[in-house]
Amino acid sequence: MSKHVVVIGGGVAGMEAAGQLSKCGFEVTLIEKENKTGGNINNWYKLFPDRRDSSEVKEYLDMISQKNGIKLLTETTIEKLNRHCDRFSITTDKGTEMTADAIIVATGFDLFKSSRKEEYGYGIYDNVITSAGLEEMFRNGKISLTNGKIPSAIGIVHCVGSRDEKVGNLYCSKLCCVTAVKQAIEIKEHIPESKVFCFYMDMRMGGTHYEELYREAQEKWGVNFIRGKVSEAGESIDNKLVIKVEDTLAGRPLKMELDMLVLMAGMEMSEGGKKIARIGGLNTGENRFFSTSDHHYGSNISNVKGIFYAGTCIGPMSITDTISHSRAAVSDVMDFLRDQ
Amino acid sequence: MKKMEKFGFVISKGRQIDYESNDRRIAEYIYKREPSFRLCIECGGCSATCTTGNFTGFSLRELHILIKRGENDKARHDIKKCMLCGKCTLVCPRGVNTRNIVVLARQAFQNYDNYAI
Amino acid sequence: MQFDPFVIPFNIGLYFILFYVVIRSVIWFRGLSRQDKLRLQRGFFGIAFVQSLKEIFLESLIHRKILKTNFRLGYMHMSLAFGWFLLILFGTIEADMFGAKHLNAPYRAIFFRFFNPEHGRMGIEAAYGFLMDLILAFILSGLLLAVSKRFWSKIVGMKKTARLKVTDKIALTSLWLIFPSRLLAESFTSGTYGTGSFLTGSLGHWMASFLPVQELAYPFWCLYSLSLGTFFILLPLTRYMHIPTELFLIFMRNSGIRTGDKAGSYSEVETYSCSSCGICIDACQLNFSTGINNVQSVYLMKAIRNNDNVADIAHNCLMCGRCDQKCPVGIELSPIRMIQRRGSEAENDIRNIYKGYFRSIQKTEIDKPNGFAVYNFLPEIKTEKADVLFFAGCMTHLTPSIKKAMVKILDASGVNYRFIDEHGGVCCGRPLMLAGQDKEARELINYNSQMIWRSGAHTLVTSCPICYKVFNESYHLDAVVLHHTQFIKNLIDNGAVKMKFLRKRVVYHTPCELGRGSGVYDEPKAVLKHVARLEKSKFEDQNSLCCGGSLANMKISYREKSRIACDAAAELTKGKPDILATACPLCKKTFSQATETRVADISEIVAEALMSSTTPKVISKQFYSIKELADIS
Amino acid sequence: MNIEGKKAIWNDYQKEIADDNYFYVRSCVRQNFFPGSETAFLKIMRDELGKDVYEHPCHTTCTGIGYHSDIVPLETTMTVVARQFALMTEAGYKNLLPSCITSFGLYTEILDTWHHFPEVEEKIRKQLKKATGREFLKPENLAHASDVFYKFRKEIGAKAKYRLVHKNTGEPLKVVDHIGCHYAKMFPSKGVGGAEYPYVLTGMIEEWGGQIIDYPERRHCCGFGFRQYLVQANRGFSIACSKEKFESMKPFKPDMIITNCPGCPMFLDRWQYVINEMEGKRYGQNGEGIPVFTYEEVAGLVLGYDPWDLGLQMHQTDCEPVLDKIGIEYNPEEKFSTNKIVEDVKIHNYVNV
Repeated sequence: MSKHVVVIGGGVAGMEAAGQLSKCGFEVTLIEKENKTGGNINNWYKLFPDRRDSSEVKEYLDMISQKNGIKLLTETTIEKLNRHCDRFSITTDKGTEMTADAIIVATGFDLFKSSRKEEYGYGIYDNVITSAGLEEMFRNGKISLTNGKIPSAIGIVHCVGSRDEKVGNLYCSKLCCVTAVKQAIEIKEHIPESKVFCFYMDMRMGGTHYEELYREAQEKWGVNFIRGKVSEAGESIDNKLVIKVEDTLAGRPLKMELDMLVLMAGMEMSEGGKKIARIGGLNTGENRFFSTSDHHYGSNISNVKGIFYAGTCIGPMSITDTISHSRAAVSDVMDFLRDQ
Repeated sequence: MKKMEKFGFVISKGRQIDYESNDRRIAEYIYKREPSFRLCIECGGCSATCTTGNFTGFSLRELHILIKRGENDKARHDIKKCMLCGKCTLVCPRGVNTRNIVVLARQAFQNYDNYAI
Repeated sequence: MQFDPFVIPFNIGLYFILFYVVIRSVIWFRGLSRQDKLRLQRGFFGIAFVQSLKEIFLESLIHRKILKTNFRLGYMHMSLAFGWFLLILFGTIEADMFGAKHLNAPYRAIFFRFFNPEHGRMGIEAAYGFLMDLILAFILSGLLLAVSKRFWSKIVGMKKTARLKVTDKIALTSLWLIFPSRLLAESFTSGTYGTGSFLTGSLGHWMASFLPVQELAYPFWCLYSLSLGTFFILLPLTRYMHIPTELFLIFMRNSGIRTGDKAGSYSEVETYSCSSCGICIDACQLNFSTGINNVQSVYLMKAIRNNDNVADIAHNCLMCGRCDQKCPVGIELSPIRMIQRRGSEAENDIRNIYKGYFRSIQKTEIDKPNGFAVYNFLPEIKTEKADVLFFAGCMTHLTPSIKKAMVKILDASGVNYRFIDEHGGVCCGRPLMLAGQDKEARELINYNSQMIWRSGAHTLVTSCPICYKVFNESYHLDAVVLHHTQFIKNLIDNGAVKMKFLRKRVVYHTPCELGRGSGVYDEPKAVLKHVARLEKSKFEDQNSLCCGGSLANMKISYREKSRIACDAAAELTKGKPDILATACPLCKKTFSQATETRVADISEIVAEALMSSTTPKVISKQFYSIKELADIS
Repeated sequence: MNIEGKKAIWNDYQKEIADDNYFYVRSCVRQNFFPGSETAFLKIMRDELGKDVYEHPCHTTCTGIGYHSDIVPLETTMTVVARQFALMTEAGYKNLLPSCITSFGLYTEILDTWHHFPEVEEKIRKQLKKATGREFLKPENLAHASDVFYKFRKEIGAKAKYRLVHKNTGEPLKVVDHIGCHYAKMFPSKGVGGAEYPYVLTGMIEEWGGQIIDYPERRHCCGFGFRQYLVQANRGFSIACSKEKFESMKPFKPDMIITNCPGCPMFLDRWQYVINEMEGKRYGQNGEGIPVFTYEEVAGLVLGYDPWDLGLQMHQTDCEPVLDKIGIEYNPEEKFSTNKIVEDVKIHNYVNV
């Protein structure tokens, strides 16, 4: 009888892990809380750095995860998770019970709730949107203000909910910078005559082709980069957003009127992940993501024998890194089950 | 007026850069003729190697940002100090044509004064 | 028959152009400075006149220089110029010999066949007719090349052909029409009368077999006259003005007149002498490495002639001087460009009067009253005495290995020297000059000059050819200015330092400012030969390439500069040398990014070869101060 | 603007405010700046709302001004504050009610510090004991006086004689609220509505018929900034701060400004006069200034108190435009009459802003 592995979370990491496990001959159950798989990738229209359509990656993930041998449970969450002599017994919210030889936790991330940064006025001022909201506009092919007009000055605020002690997130979400640059370019593609300003603390363009994208944004698209954290947003009499920021490189405070403000929401431990941590007795770190057994060579291994991590449930990661990390998790699962 | 000053009342000029009311024509002039002006990431390499900066507080990096923000008064004064030696161009990690930017800025200020831009 | 109305266009054209050229030369002469006028007068009665005639024959007619660089292009120019000259010369003789009377009006020589249709049936007449046909055939062969060049420039071996303006096109069309219409007119006449030689005769005879040649002859004679007339009238507006102007240029140059740093008659004459041959385009690295092909000297000349805005063209140049070397007319292209740089920011006060036939000379103010530089922040000059000063230059500070090497060499030489910009100095001023900002440069020159004067040094050594050129040309110093390669050469000659021979194959890149810019070619090579095996490259001396890093060009991007550098480095390292040697910090820095081969300044190689055990000797002979030299003489 | 979004935030920032039995501590500077305000507060609390508000005759400054001007060390400040608590404890009260925003902020800060560092509290207790022999209990409830009016805004509204509406058009008056920086910027959870969109004054104004306007420089400091004003060399910066606010609110055509801090009404009021003197600029409509009120003054006005009893004659920017808009009855002749609160006012060539 083949061993049974449960993958919790049907996002990029979970789908990849499920697919790879199935390839290795395991019996796999993939549990997803939403009514469809994909997770956060469903909210993204085009992906950095090459601006390919996210559906292409989704297609690949569907292809590998929709197979015989992979049982998909959507709109399902886990209520109980117990370990009985080398096996796990799992109870879902629908009362289904199952046993598993190993578990891969792929609960992913939630986008930082931008309304928590009250000073930016998300949910209060019209036309303060998040990066995900802008993706939605891209998908619909139209960037417009709430009054239907086309914005001509757009500000992008980096590090919303990242590197911010005030919201309890000391870590860098790694991917907001490149997302901001990608979105700035896409805005310019949609509205070439618009002016786009990125307000950043540091430009962290560490991934492959990220820096090139940054350069392209400057050179080809004329995106303006202003080094300074936006301190507050207000609304002027003619409904424009007035932002205040220190232009740290000029060493002077700066005031600017914008039509639209896009908040680059950071990544946080998902609510689902927190729940699994609670019921499964899994350790989390100061950044509230799962903490792994070793930073360098144990990044898939949890404190509970038989439970493994895949993807952004351990910290911010790009899709590329997530997929690699999931494959690594599968390799750890194989090791673990072979030893048994 | 005098009365108020006797009380020690003055109204300080704000330090805030008011982006809307600032005049960025000098910057536009340079952007158009030297697109590499956009590539600056304000690393300060130019200011560090600068021959003039060796003698004064002249900073090409600061000059760039002031012009970009339309804070032209200080830039106008500072730019006179450049000797155009070109070290800044050689050290720039982003290939910004800094020398041309100085020349263009001088030109732009001259044209600006002649109401040509 | 002595006259026919169809010659009127030709006559008008001819007398117009003769009159115009006289007026124009008077204007030019009056525009010369007093010294230049004297030079010209002396030249007119001296050997310069004879030299000029020789040069006019060799260059304006035979086009010897173009022939040497590019045979097909040279042949094209020669066949048109020399052929036309022969046609006029022998036509006049023909008219004089065989015409109704001697000393004819020019039109009778040009349209000889029309007025003497029966001529050339036999004997000497036929032989002469053969000669005339031969000349015409010679011209037509060149014309054929010219027409093909216009449509396909590779046929004459050129990569790029100069672009034309509308009047140029009309003039060109009329020029092209001149000889074919003469051929046809003569052929039709010959066909009618059964005369003519191998070309016109045969063609006429053949066409007479199916065309009403008698009726056709007259219209073509009209066309011939009309095209000549049109060409002459348009001549002053077009590049063909170079035909008469070049004669003046050659004469002025042989009289010792040079371009200088302000626009004047001579630079005007030079500008009009450009025949738009396009050789400068082929020589230009911007063209063949980066594909920028609208800023070369030929376009600069044209823009100046047309009073276009020259600023963009004038500043988009590496000032490497390659085109100066290649120009077959010998125009001092770089000085003219510098004049434009100085003037291009000032208000354009050139006026184009009489629809372009006369153009007032461009006034360029060297003292631009813009006040856009103030160097009052420079520190007070400290006076420290020394015999020899070493001025590394701004660029050398970015190549510390050169600095280190020079300090080692200077220490070993035993001379009493002082490193004046060890902790950063003031720019030499040349970069400002290259940007056309001479007034600002003057401030820096004054500052540095004072510093050098006060030191009492007899020699100034610099590592940077850019500094070297400006120290030599624009500073008035008591000290002898040496580039470090010259200084090292002196050390070697005096035996002041001893070096071992490095078993390295070295190829030398002549920096533009040092070679073409200052004429220093031999010392660097001599030094290299002394310490290593110097290999030849395709681009030596005057023909050396530019590294692309030139401070002179602020218009091109970093990527374009590196393309030039990569191409140049690839050419120089074709023989896979161990070291690509140069004598300029900027060349070194530029090439280092462009090639895998080790790039080193000569000083570095010398420092490497230096044997430390030499006893320092105080060298003297090479370093007499100007004052001492005056005393000796 | 999305008002639902704001309401969500307001819901997140609700604080507990005691019902009755307050130990009132006064502000150092208000009695000089706008002496009618605290009097009006006590009168409304006692007479209109029937609350027990106790004032201890021995209470002192909290040292907030000295503390924020870097001349009183924190430990000293804490000990002085501890003595206030001791007075409250001795008087049998548990609900501390400061009149001053800076005091409120300071009390909050000290209580929070003690919460995180009990050893500091212990040390202060010892010091207080040693110096004065007093002992204290920490207040059970700490609310700023404006919090209390916010709590009873409906009660005050029910008794109101006037509403903050234009008497002719019935349109609500446009009111700018200015919250003292120390109210919630340090501890957002201690302010009604939080730091970014404080509700404390907005609630009152909306209850009493007015309309709050939101303008870009809403959060900006009034310019007091302690050292900005107290150090004469910095005073230009103080004015510049107020000016920035005026320039920003001007396009919204506000009818009045309401504040809850001792310094803010002072500077927003006086600097309008100074700016007018120096630059000839006025920010209200029809060449007038924008009248500035404390929340007690506004409460007094809606309750129908005589403006001169409230001390509105002490304002350098004339308050009459607002009185006229609401239709409040007043006698212009009595503005500077001596039988009113201000007993010895020489009538200068006063403010005409």
